[in-house]
Amino acid sequence: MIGRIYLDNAATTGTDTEVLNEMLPYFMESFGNPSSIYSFSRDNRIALERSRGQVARAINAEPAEIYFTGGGTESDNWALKGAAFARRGSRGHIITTMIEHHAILHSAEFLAGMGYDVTYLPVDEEGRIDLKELEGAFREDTFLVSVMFANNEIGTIQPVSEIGRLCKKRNVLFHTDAVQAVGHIPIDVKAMHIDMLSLSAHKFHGPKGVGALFIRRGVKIENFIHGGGQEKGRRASTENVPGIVGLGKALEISIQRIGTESARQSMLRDRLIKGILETIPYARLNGPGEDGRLPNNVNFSFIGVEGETLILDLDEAGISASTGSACSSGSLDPSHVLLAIGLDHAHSHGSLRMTLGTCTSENDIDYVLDTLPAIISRRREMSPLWEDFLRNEKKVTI
Amino acid sequence: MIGRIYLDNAATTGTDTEVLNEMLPYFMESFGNPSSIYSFSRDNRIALERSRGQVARAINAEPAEIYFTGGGTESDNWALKGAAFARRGSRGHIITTMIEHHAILHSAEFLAGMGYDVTYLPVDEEGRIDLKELEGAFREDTFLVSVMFANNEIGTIQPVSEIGRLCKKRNVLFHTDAVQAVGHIPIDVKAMHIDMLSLSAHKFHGPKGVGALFIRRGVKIENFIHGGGQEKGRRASTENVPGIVGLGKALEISIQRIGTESARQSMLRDRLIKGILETIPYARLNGPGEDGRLPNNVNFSFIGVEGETLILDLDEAGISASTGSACSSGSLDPSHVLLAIGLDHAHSHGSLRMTLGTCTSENDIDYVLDTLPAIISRRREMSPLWEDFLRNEKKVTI
Amino acid sequence: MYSDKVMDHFRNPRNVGEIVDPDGVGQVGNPKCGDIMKIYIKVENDIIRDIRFKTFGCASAIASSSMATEMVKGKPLREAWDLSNRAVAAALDGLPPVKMHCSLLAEEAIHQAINDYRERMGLEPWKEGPGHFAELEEHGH
Amino acid sequence: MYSDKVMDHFRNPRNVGEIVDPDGVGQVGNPKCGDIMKIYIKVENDIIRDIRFKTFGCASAIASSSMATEMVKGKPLREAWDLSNRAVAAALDGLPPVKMHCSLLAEEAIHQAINDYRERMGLEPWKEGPGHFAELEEHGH
Ligand SMILES: Cc1ncc(COP(=O)(O)O)c(C=O)c1O
Ligand SMILES: Cc1ncc(COP(=O)(O)O)c(C=O)c1O
Repeated sequence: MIGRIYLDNAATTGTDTEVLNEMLPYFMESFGNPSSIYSFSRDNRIALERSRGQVARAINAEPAEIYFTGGGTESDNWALKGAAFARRGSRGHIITTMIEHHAILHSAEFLAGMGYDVTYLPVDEEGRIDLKELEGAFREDTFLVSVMFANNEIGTIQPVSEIGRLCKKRNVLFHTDAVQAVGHIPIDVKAMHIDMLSLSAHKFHGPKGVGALFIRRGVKIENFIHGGGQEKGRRASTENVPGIVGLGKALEISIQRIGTESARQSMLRDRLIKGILETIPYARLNGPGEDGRLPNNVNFSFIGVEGETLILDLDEAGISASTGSACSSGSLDPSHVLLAIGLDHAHSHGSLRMTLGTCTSENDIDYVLDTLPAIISRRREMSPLWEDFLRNEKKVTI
Repeated sequence: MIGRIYLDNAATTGTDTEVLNEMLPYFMESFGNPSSIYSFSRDNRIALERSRGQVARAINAEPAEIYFTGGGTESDNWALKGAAFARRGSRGHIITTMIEHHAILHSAEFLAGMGYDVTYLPVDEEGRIDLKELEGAFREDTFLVSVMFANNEIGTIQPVSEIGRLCKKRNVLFHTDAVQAVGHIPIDVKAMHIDMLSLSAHKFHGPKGVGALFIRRGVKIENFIHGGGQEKGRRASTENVPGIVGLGKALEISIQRIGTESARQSMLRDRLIKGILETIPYARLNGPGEDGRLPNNVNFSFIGVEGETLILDLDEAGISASTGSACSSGSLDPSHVLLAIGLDHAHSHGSLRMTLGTCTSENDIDYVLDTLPAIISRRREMSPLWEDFLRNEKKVTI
Repeated sequence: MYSDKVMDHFRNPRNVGEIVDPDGVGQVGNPKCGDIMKIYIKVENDIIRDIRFKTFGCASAIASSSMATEMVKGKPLREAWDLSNRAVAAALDGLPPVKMHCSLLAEEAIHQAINDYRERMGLEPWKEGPGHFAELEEHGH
Repeated sequence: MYSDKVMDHFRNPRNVGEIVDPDGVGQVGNPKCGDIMKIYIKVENDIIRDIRFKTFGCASAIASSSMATEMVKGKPLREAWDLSNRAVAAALDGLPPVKMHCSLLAEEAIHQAINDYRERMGLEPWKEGPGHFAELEEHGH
């Protein structure tokens, strides 16, 4: 084993050295409040606007359409609740999907509790929504469609442009949670008719605790964090200047290398997928094959093996990976995403997500392929579920 | 002039070297998602809990009662909206004051727009609420009282213990925005019967973009940022580990020196106040005299001089100060706090806030006292308002 | 998250496997909960001479199975029956609150295996809850 | 936030002061808005020979006063009347959007001073808005 192999880049990433170096001056030297009018804060204001430009360029938006937040979750909350509360007295209807991140699902549930109607679109076995279903779900009072750009567990990329077109035709706001996509695959909010887009810095080697919401010019949503006049009066609180600077820089770097990195990671991803399918019997790939999948996402279910045991066994072998989504790892529920793509509970409990990153090498992949099969077979041998499964398989194949 | 004299510590402070050094390992080395179960994230989980302990000790709370947020504004929003939305269908009544920070005022206005009733208590000429008024404001359906611990503009400290006692007697939740008080003056949430308390790291030499809400055990409020299961399921989003580590460390350091620093700053504050009153005619001290005022706060109005011109003239002289609150400095409105303590518009537009910090020296104060009188008199000389004021004064005094 | 004891029993579980010709078998849990535990026992003179398990589940489920089997091996059936899930968790230096149900699974699986044995012997199965103490008392006197 | 030109005129305002025996005076604004501007003019042959101001207000109010007085000094009254707040702002290399009203104040103060002069002269005051152009045209031909 050569050091630790970190294959949980969808959970979080480390901050790039270059990014951290850009941030450092704003902690101690240039620490002024950007809202202050004295010259000491001028550098900070400039730094804020530079970052806004970097973010805007990355998704083909205008700088004035970028609002910094405290992370992807806040951006998601703002988009949903902001659109809902902008309607004041009248409730209305939101369309989203069954495989959204909890930041969307729990915000939607909160709104449902307040009297809004929510439709959760189902997905096919690869995790994609059906555009026909979306069309059928629109109602007179539908004011918002929120469909994630790419799924955090199984990497499925949604037909975002087509969704955007349908929403535009109906004059319905289209929000996309692009936390897993930004910096990893190309995004163009203009061409894709996106009205709002959430992103989070720590998913592309920026710092934790800072994100952004793109709000197309002219889109009126209620503020979410009320208070001072920061961010043109739309998002209050003293600006996290080092964090915002880090976000912009990290995104700029990611966009510079997006072509080479997505090609490189796709190649490693496919090597890992192929290797697992070849060496581990009854390995089930979750999410799409090569097409329409995030370049860095690999997700398998190994019938008979529970996810947490896998993570801990891999951890002992020096590999960091995850099962389900990171934030639900403390919970007992199987992944709602895996259930939505039609897995039974046995398979849902046995998922392994490995998400590659800029530091992942071919050697890392080979090491995983050397290590994983033995772990799976050892745990299967002590699993009554595997015993039952094999017995049934034999019955079926006889 | 010896370097820059920073007298805007109530707007924000720089991050301590010691604090930044504690944060650094969590950007690049120990960057794992604390919710992940592999060993790589263990250090992060420990660091989070250490910080929680540091914060709890600083205000005499239990670690389990501390929830990390994205800043003081978010904490304020959460407290108000969380308490309001926890009531589900039934609206109800909130009591707050006319001199709260906009984070409270605009959250209250948002709730008022949703059908909640809000009473804004007036304050006396020093900025203190009247406990009798508070008692009289309680209604059957009052569920929350939110009164700031100390005011950010004029430094007035409220009778928090007495407010706590009144709320406890009536079984009404008591929230206090202690963003300006934490780390500066002693706070004991148990002795003071505080149910919820907001704080923000960058006001005591911690990083920007991170804060906390103390929620007494047993207090049920609705979540504000919905999503993953972080912070025991009460505040979602991947934890900002470096920020949280910085918050805890900065607060620990502040509490260690709170006695000496508050004595030292009070002394400098009084020297500055006395010096201004002696050298500048018609200088009006806003907020209380020595007692019941934050150790670091000085606030004056100079009739005939507009605030922004003062800030810019002082800036040219190497002094960073502010007028009104930092976040409203882009706006044209006079300070709502100064109007609430009974100033006329002319005085409200001419306020100067100087807030001292751990780096403020006696030399700094002397330099300000050497510099300020000439600035005031030059601007007054070109002010038609000063001309009118003098004319009326003469009439009155004849 | 987990104690060293839990990790030790998870990584090197004791008594894993099957007994070819068991005197009693118990299986509890289902894929929906994410935990399945199967326990085989060999009984001689009302004493558990051998015990094996297979477990599908998280680390604490596996560690609880391992620890529970260690604790009842060589013990009289009535003592084994009395093994509480709290005792198993305590022997593991504690389990996270959300994982306490895993230790309960071990307790239940042992009960099932014992009652399976009793039924095969033509004996009345013991009852869950305080009820069974009465019978144990009788036996004891 | 402010251009160098604004800062220059704020720090070293031109034409500050009073005229002891003015031909016209204009004062606009009030403490409530946070801006008061007072302008004194000395007129010879319909030409502004001297102009002075006093301003209470923010940096852009002071800079606008300074720039506006520079721009109308030595100019015929009708040209001075035509000075728009946009021209003042442009000459200052722009003002922040929230501060544009400050330049309007300068325009208004000059208009008041001119009309104060005209009234003292027994002339019809000029009117705000496009209306006054008609009269100017008449003068022109
Ligand atoms: C798809 C998706 N949305 C939202 C989030 C929330 O982002 P954050 O944890 O930065 O708030 C995440 C990651 O946790 C995510 O993967
Ligand atoms: C009293 C008070 N409350 C709330 C806040 C908001 O804190 P933050 O800017 O960290 O969100 C501030 C400072 O800006 C404040 O002084």
